[in-house]
Amino acid sequence: MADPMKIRATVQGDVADVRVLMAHPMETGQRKQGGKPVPLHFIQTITAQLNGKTVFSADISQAISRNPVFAFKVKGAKAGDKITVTWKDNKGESRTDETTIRGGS
Amino acid sequence: MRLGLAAMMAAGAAVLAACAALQSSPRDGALALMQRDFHAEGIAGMDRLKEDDVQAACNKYKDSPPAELDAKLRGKQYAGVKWPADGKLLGDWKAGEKIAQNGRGMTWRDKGGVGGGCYNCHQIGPDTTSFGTIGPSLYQFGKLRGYGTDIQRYAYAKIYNAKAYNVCSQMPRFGHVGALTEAQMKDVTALLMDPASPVNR
Amino acid sequence: MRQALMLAVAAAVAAVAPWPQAMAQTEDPVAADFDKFRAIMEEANPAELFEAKGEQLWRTPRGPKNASLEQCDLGLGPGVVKGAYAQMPRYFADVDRVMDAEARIVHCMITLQGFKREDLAKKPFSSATKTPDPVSITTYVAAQSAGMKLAPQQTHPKEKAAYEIGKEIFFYRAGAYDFSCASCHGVDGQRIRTQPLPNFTRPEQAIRAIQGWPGYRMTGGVMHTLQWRLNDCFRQQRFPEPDYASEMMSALLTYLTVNAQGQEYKGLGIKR
Amino acid sequence: MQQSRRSVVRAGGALALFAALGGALLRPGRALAAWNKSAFEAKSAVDAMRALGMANAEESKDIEIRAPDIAENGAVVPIDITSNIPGTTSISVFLEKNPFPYTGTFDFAAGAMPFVHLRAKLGESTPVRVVVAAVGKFYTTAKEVKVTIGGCGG
Repeated sequence: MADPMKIRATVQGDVADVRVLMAHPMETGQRKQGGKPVPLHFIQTITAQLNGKTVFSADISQAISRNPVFAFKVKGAKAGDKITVTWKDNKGESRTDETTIRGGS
Repeated sequence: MRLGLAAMMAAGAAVLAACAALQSSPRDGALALMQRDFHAEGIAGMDRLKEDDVQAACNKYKDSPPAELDAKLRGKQYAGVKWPADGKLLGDWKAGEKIAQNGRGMTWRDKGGVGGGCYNCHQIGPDTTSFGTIGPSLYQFGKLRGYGTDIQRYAYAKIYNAKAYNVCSQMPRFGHVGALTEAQMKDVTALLMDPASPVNR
Repeated sequence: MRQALMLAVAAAVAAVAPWPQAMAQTEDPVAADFDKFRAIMEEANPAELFEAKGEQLWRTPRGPKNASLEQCDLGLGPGVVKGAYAQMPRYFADVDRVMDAEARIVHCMITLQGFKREDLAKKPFSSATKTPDPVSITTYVAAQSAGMKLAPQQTHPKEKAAYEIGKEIFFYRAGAYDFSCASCHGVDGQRIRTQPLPNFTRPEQAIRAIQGWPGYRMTGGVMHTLQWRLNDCFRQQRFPEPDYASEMMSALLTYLTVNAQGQEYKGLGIKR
Repeated sequence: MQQSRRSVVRAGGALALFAALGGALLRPGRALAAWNKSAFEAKSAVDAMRALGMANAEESKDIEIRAPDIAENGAVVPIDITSNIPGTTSISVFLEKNPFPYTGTFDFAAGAMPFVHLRAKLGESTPVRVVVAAVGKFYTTAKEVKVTIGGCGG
């Protein structure tokens, strides 16, 4: 099973700054290991929800770096709100993690 | 059984090293530890940890040996330079540029005669901005010094064995250790000395 | 625009002065830009994924003895992780030698959990598909010293001896290319290709040997510790290969860390 | 500064409006909302943009791309994109010199601001082209990122 994501969400005013780290090899299909090509293996879609409502989604290619990092901003969020992130890859594997928005300093 | 013996020997060496580390000079301690805690890997054998006369002098005198020793060592290094049998010192500057760009050579998984890694330390051609500053700029090498045979010989010998001119130079001895072949050294000499080379444009 | 200007200036300098030594001394705008974007990336560093994994490995009973590492003494008492990394390498009486963090973690995995040294030393560095457990655990331990001042111990005679021996190793020229560590890291203001080379003999620059490790390396997208960093330096120094987590490595790490004494350790980094 | 903040606020307002109108309008050119295989497999940015229905994008100065002029390592190039175009619903990225230039589309809804930070692999020096979808129209700009040879360090 895929390793958990790390999601950090902090709110300043009413804007939440969300940063997501994903553990994924993002194989381009071009790399070789022991003389054999490593098959294409990459995250294709990402969805992020604020309290169950989709705010941010993405379709991506294998050109996103290994162990992907994304950041986005959501207006109208407050400390204690829930952020849920899901990714799915081209092999049908997926992972969902969530975090609670923390108040900014 | 054999493993047991090896383990005993290793333990013995460890005790020796530990004693050396505590009782003798830091240098002796370092030598004993390095002898014990390095292992041969790929083309890099344990013999590489042994100092030759040049390395020993530079280590002992912190890169500035006494004048007499310095001159003696330089002379010996210069005498070891093997000149091309056909008497020609300039090869193909285009091939030389490729050798200068290539930083591989003499590490664990390398094969001999791969690259010179010249750009790691030197500015050379005008088109490469990704160059190091450990050595001086070689841009316009021939243009500034002239294209005569004496300068050609200087360039070739310096690549072959930089220690022939400066005993504790940080530059490797490419010919002396067989990191570059004769043909490759001619090509790099051409990169610096051919009037048509971009270095001298 | 700024780039173009810099190139023009560089060209002009090169045209007038055949030996533009001065260039090495000036602040390199490309390097400054690298630092800026690296700092941006460190705000969300994939290294944190390995830190999380390392914490789990630290707490979970594992190995032939089915024990966790929570009784591992990193120098501040069994199980104390916070601040331990910033105070290593240090002398450990139970082994009667100086150990750096990773060497100590490997020691704990052997003594507490029953893992075998040869297994841990077989493939000690991360690949694209596998991150060895000691790497993740060292990442976790190091992260718990973020923001602290480096205070490697120098009270025990063996700690002092390790520093002196490490210094000898640092300056020892040998191998196919006559290099020592100091060939690249003993002079101010030099760079290899575009990469700046800090002078580790100076306290304010020596921190750059320690800072950012363990680090997430962009090349290959893998997690590496100082053990890997020194191993790869020796490879490029054209030396044979150093033994993983050996006393020799601890001695060299002692020299480097003591030189950086008192500097703040900022935690996990992102490396080229 | 002031103005760009105001336009962001306005963009937020427009977003809410479009959210009320329904999802289909939010994804002009991506109405089917499936991972667009033909766009992702296109070998040129132009072909990919055509497959996404974005070929007619017009140049805009209201899109900010923050990325290094020279990347320290092509394997991980950080890119920040902010759209100051009111009603922005998505940001698409094309790395023109990559074997498969189309790198992704980021959709914003229900209060998400038109900003994204991502990290991408650049095979060589390339223009980073961005296409913004806003109120049924497409806008574009690009920034060049150079990839060079580094040293051994780290």
